[in-house]
Amino acid sequence: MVKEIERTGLPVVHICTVTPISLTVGANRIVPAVAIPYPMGNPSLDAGKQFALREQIVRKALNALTTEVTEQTVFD
Amino acid sequence: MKILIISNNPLILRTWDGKIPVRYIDGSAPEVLLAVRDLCHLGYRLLTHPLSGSIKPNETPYKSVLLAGTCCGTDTESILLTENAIDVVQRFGPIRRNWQERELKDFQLVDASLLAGAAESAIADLKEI
Amino acid sequence: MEKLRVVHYINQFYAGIGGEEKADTPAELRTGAVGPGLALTAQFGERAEIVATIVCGDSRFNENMEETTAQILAWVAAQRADVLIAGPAFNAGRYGVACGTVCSEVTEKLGIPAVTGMYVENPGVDMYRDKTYIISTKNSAAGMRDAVKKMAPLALKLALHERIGASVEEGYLPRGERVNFFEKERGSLRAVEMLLRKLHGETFETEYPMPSFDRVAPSPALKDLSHAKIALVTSGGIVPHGNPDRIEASSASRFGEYCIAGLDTLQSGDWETAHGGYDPVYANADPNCVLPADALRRLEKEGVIGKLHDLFYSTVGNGTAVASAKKFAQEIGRRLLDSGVDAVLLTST
Amino acid sequence: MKLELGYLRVTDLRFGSPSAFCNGVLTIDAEAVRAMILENDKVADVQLDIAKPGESIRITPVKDVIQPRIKIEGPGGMFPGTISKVDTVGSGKTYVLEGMSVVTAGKIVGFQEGIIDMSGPGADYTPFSRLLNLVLVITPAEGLPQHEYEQAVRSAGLKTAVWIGELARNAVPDRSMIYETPGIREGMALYPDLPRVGYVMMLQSQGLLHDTYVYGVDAKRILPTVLYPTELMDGAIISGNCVSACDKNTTYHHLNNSVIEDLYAKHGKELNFVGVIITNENVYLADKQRSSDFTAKLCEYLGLDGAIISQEGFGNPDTDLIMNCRKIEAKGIKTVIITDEYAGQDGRSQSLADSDPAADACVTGGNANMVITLPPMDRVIGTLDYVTRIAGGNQNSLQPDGSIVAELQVITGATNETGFNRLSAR
Repeated sequence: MVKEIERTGLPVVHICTVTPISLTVGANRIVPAVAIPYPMGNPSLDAGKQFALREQIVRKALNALTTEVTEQTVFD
Repeated sequence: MKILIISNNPLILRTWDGKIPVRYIDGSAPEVLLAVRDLCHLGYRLLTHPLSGSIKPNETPYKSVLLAGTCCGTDTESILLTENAIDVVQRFGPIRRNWQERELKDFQLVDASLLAGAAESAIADLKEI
Repeated sequence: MEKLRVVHYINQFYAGIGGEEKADTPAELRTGAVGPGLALTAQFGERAEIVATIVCGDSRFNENMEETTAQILAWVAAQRADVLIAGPAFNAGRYGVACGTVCSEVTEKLGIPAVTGMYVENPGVDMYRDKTYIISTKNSAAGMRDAVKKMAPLALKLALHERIGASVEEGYLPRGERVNFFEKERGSLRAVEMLLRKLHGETFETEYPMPSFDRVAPSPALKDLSHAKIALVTSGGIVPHGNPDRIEASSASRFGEYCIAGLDTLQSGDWETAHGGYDPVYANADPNCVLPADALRRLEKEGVIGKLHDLFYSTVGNGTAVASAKKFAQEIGRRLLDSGVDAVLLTST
Repeated sequence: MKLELGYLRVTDLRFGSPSAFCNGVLTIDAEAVRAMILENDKVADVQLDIAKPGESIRITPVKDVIQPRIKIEGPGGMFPGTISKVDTVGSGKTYVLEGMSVVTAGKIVGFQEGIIDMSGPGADYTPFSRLLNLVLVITPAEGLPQHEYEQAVRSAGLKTAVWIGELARNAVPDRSMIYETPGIREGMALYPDLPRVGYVMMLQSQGLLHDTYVYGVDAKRILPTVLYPTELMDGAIISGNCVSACDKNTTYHHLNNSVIEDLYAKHGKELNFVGVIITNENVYLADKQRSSDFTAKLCEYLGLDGAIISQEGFGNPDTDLIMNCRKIEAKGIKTVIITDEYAGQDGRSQSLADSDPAADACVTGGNANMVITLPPMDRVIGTLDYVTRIAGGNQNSLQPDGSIVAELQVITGATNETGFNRLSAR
């Protein structure tokens, strides 16, 4: 899916838990997420901290979108 | 390491119940694979290949897979293998004939035997640890 | 036996009308063979004849594709053609596209088989190789003789609905369709000879090219985030409560488009996950965990991004490239592009 | 290790008494063979039949095909560890009865497959249509479990092949071939300028009805190891495989392995054929990893420049194939793989269950899903009862006129993955 959307020429960042899958399906900008049932949260944290964590991941993703890449890149 | 069999094969249930936990799926082989995929996401890893046997996925109605619980997160190799197996099974399409009881029994037997070899290896591995 | 009826499509250049300056020549129907059709006729002998030739300028065709194609289809039907031949177009891009279009349309709409010829790098090849037969040619008209020698026999076989052999036997470019045939040597000898060539660094041709790990070049980065419109897409199955579009719980065959205009966060209860695979408790308790609408809204208010797109797209994916997923992902891409989105955040569980 | 194969062409096969091999004519006392097979109390009955090339005969369901051979000189006997004692074979002299085979048939499981047509379009796809076939249709004792039935059929076929071979002990071969593979040190010195090439042979070993035996050992239990190529010619490897008719390696394929023959043909001229590495195709993932690691390690250890990898079966063996290929290539050793395809009836699906860019040199035995119509035959050896149930067949496979519409995968040996046939696909 990532690939088909990127084919339109829009930059796409893939936020996912299993980065090897993302590499397999051909995403070019990849940001690792937290864990499977809750990629951008962590139920062991309180709501405020969860939000901060999420915002951090989203900021990382936005940063990836503004970064030129020539090959598949994982933004750790 | 805890091991687990996912299967829709009644013979597996009869053979292994009480020895290795069996999660019995009352459904098709693709449904077994989906259950396997989900468990892999929840921290299990494959011990056997999800495309066991050379009987084609649009022939045999049975599927049994041996899994182990992992201690450390998800095993991406297992997820990829299972996803790929689901893809292959979808490509072959559904079973297009009505098997008779005797043939179903034979399919059960072959499926169970494919798993048995692996289960013995897994139990041996467990003992050595 | 009556001769088979062939209709031939060529461009203005091969009809002798002129080069680029005449590329806007409108489509016309001529009786009998013209230009390369004479070489084809020689190949056919007594078995077939070119009853009509359709000539059209390359620019004309590509700029008025629908109406020109409709006109051509009408002519081909009226001629009661047994087979259509187009080109060969060699490495001419627009001519290749025209030949590919005419061939695939004639086959699809009229049920008449068709064959064309192109150089492997002609852009028409990738567009039409799975929809028609494209004989592999050299990259210039110097390859006319060879091309015609392969196109004519294949056209006859197609016209007679005979079994078509594998690509290497007939000379067409592989159509993404595996065809069995008997090689001259047994497989083991072919393997040994292939290995020797590989060991000596010589070129060799694999009999089964591994499915290409199709890659899309990375799109250019966003220049100005603070004015960019960012859209959210997820394969984590976030849907309005009750899953109104009935997105399937695994490997979904459809997607949903939902509005989040004015929402600061995705409230639990209003939104949930359709994903059947994993434990849905967390995603249902806080849908933002899967679709980070709350964080993006905050960043929109802070001016970090220009705008969060009002619509988001959701499906249940399994990561791997499945044909149906490909289709609807193209549709999502098109809608995003049409609504002026600048960049996409795609989340997967 | 050096083995001389003496070829005796069988020009005709007939029943009669006494049994004899004389001037190319093989006469078989059917009662004597019957009595030998019936010594096994697991066999209730056996029917013997002869099928010749060009006859309107369909044999089904076929289990194995075996070529009669007899060991004349050198240690051990045919099929070591199974029929003969477990001595290492592959040296001395062995006679081959060319142009014939023993075909075993019997319905071991309900969905059993395997068709050999002796004429018509189906005959083009199986190499066994070109042989004089002695067919054994074996009925098991009541209530015999499938794995014991398989064993009984396997043993009956091998015993019969050896028994026939014995008839030729004093015959004079029409022609001889000498196959020789030296030890590593000598081989290295002999052809220093030729590329060192090995053969990685994957053996079906997943479990019941998917078995192969190496010197009598279930291949599931082996670690990859090295054999002299001539060991296979004396029956070191036999088939216990009942599934996937089109791409199972019968015992006949093991005895006459075509990769080995073609590598020997260029040995000392264009390449240096070092030896055979056998490995398995297990279901257990740890075994897959271990076996592919060992295989790649052995290739490296033998100092190979290149390797040909052959496969057996479809599905998870594709994973073994790709793992072997990838790991051997990663050692800097060039590979060519031999496989077959399941690209769907329309040929438009992906052919293999696994793939990797490292597998850039592939030979294919064709698309096993191709649909073929097999016209009715005058005579059926075995039974057509199961034709609707064989792999690649379906409810409508058996037409009212007796013809069969099914996928190529029903035909024994049709898309063989040791490169035995000319069939290919593009």
